[in-house]
Amino acid sequence: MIEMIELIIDLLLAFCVVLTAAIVYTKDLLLAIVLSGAEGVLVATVFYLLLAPDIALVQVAAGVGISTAFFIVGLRKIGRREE
Amino acid sequence: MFSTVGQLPYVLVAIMASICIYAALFKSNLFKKMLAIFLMTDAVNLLFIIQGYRLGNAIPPIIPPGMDPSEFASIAVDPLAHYFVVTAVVIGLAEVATLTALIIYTYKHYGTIETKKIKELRG
Amino acid sequence: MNPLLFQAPILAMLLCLLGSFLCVLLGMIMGRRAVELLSGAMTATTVLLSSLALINVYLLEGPYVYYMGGWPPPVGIPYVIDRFSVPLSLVVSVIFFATMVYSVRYLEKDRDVKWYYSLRFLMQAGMYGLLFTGDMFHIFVMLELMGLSAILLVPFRKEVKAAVEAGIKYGIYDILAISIYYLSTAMIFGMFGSMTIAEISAKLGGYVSPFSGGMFADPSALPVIVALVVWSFAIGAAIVPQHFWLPDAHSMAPSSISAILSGLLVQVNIAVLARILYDGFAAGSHPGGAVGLQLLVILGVASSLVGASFMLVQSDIKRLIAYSTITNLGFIAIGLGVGTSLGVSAAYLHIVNHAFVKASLFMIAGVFIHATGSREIGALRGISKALPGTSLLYTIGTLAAIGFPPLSMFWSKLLLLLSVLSAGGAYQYLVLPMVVSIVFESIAQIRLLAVIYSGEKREVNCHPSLPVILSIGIMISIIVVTGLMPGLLLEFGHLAADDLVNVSGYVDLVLKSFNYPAP
Amino acid sequence: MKDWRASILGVFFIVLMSSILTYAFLGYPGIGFVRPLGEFYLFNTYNFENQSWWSASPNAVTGLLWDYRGYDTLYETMVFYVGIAAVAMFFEGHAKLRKTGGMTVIVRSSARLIFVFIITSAFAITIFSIKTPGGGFQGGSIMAIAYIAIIVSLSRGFLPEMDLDVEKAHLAKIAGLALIAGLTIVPVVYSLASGSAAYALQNLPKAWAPFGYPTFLGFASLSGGLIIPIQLGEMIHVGMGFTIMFLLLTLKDKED
Repeated sequence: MIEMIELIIDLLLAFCVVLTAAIVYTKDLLLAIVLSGAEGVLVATVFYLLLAPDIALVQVAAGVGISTAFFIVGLRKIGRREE
Repeated sequence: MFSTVGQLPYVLVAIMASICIYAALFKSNLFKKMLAIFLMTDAVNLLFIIQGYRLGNAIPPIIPPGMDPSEFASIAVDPLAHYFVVTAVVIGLAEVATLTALIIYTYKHYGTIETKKIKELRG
Repeated sequence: MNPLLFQAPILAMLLCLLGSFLCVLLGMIMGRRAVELLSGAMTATTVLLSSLALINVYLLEGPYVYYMGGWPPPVGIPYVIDRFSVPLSLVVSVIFFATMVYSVRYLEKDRDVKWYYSLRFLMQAGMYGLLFTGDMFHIFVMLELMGLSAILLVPFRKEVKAAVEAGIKYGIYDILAISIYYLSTAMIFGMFGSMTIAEISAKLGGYVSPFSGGMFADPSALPVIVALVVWSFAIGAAIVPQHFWLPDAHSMAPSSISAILSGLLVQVNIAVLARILYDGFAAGSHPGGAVGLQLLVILGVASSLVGASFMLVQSDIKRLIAYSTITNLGFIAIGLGVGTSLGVSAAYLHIVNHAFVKASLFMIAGVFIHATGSREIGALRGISKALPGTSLLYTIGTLAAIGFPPLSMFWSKLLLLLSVLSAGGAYQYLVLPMVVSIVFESIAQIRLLAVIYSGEKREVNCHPSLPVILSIGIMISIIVVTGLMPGLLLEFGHLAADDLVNVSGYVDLVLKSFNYPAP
Repeated sequence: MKDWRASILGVFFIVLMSSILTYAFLGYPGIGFVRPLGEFYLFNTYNFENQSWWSASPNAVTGLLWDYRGYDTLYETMVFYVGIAAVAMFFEGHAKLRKTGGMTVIVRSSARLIFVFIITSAFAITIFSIKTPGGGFQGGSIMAIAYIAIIVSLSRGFLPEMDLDVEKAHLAKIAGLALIAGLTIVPVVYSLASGSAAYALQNLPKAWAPFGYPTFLGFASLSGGLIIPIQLGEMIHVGMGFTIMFLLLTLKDKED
């Protein structure tokens, strides 16, 4: 017997795996950063669904907001494309 | 194969962590390596939270006013796993800050962040 | 118990914590002299406090557990103050003090030293935490603290191209190693439901804790976790095949930092690995944990051979010393992996002796590089006539490194060979690769000595100042004195190995010494 | 040809690694099993019956953060400090903020309004963290977002008008850290002075260690001993830390 929440979480996690693979294989670093931000949002959703509001808050503020801003600031100083 | 279907999340997390370890070891771009290490922390965070979850009508680990502690202990999710994740997210940000600063300086000196092209030192 | 003696090791750690931000504050409002005075005074106090802890543990009260925040083990974080951790913490304090005295003059030309001293304090606090802690997750936090501050100190001279490259190389691999360790803590949490090292081994033996219950998964998966832990620490301790960052990082860092990295950081890594394997995964009795020891022996043999043969072809003095570190870590890994009490005590003594020897060699190499302006071995020709005192100190250090009797490393190398021979089985054939690498290492080191003593008298850029010579002198005299008292040395090693290998004693100390009923 | 071989190798590595990890997970209990140690924290964190074992915080995660496993969090804060030190060490010296005019009164005052609103919510998240989700790190991140929003939308020249530059941010950050470290050391000093048992970062009195911070600060809805002041210290540390990082990182590339 599978509960509904498990199904949703499995789907979200599978989507995370696909995103991770995309981040690793893309050649455009800016796209990789945007995708990693999207993955951060997905992870935060999983945290929220799994009843972890504290961590969802940390993840949204730090894991998505500040770290993405940090990556973009860093990327402005180095080349955008991977060779 | 699996004793319960409840183990499928573990498998997905294992695949995610493996992809990240592969990228951190074998990708040549330093920025990509850093992103992979950052995402690996996310994968392990998911592993912790999945292990701390409780099926059924669970509540977050904050005691509602007036609830009996023993009833709370039998329906809330695991706070210990949440604690580990909060700590690891902060640490992950510190890692990102350190590596970003170093990568920007590498680019300043060498004009590239491809490890194949940075060959001043030979391990 | 006297509260000062009881709190001494924790006070040393908290002093480092205070020092880390007071240095920055003083640097901003008063200037570098104040920073140097403050960090000198604080480092000297940590030496004092660590010696108090040593006296307490050896002569007065014996090992005890410090409950952080007042919480007993599975609930809070225990700090295990025993005969394995306390002598190593004294070694940490002494080497940090010596390099502190050394760096005042060594960094004279560098601007803005406040972050240097601040990060040094954090690295010291991380080492104390790693040595004392009895909690798997606390090890993760402390590895991160020690690792990140070391990564930043390697490219401290950020205008040097190669230093930044070494820093980023070291940074990526070290942080990856710590992330892998984090993965293994998540798996341990799932299997044991508790992060206390003592509870892990107790539960493997069938113990059911009043706080955290028994085991929640089949222990047949334990070898995977053990392999992950060994992998992550093998990167941190630069054991072959994950050694390639070490020669770069240790040779490009400022010499005062190389001394700490090579003398302490890798050794602390391997000491913590020993603690986890023996007291956590019960490597002596449980087949799952024993996998870790076999891995250690195989990697250790490869390490000693690879390190020693690369020493033969180096032309850079600091790289040569760095490869020697890889060789010696291989020896330590073999000693720990053999698994007998003799092997562990030999490895323990080798950790202590190698720390002093390698730190002093790097400090003297820094003096040579300042004097000649070059890192090439060829440029050292004739330096013994220009700097006779320093060269004499370097000679003593090198003789100790190759195990010349009666200097300190002779005894630990002898014990290592004896322990391998007495282990029996296939292990006794390990003596062959060990002897080969000792011979290779000796050839490389003696060739370097020959270069120093050959050639005509030459001009040098600068002569070392008194504090620099004094700090090196402290280290060399420790090497000589400990070498002359092998009996005392052996006693220390024996007791430390006892506390490490005796799992039931450790479990009793951590879990049973708290006698207040569970709620 | 070479790329093709590399990607086959990569897929092989990933499959191998993930099957090893999956093998380890086969024996684990499935999703949704709370371990007894977690139930211990849940049962005791706000249990008036047995005050030797409580943390006086209804939010069990906050209780774990600064009471049961406070020493971990203390050094986690120091790891974050190293992260700030990384940026400060590499990019300091370029940081000179100048006042730039040209801002209209409306822009300035509306920016101030939004700023005050965000800072207030950051304080709320921090102070009420023992009853609701939140904490010093979350509050600090939100506080930093207020400053970063100003940097991004209005330019850095606006910050001097808000009385903030890198030096002042460093001093404020150190003040936050000093608060945390001071609260950590007080029990140790108490133990040295009185001779009774007390441990570093001890929060509330226990049967085996009598030292403790006061539990109720004036009114009953706020409790938790040292948790609230220490969370405030962490909020200042984290907020100022992120602000320093972004100031230093964005300053350089405009002047190049």
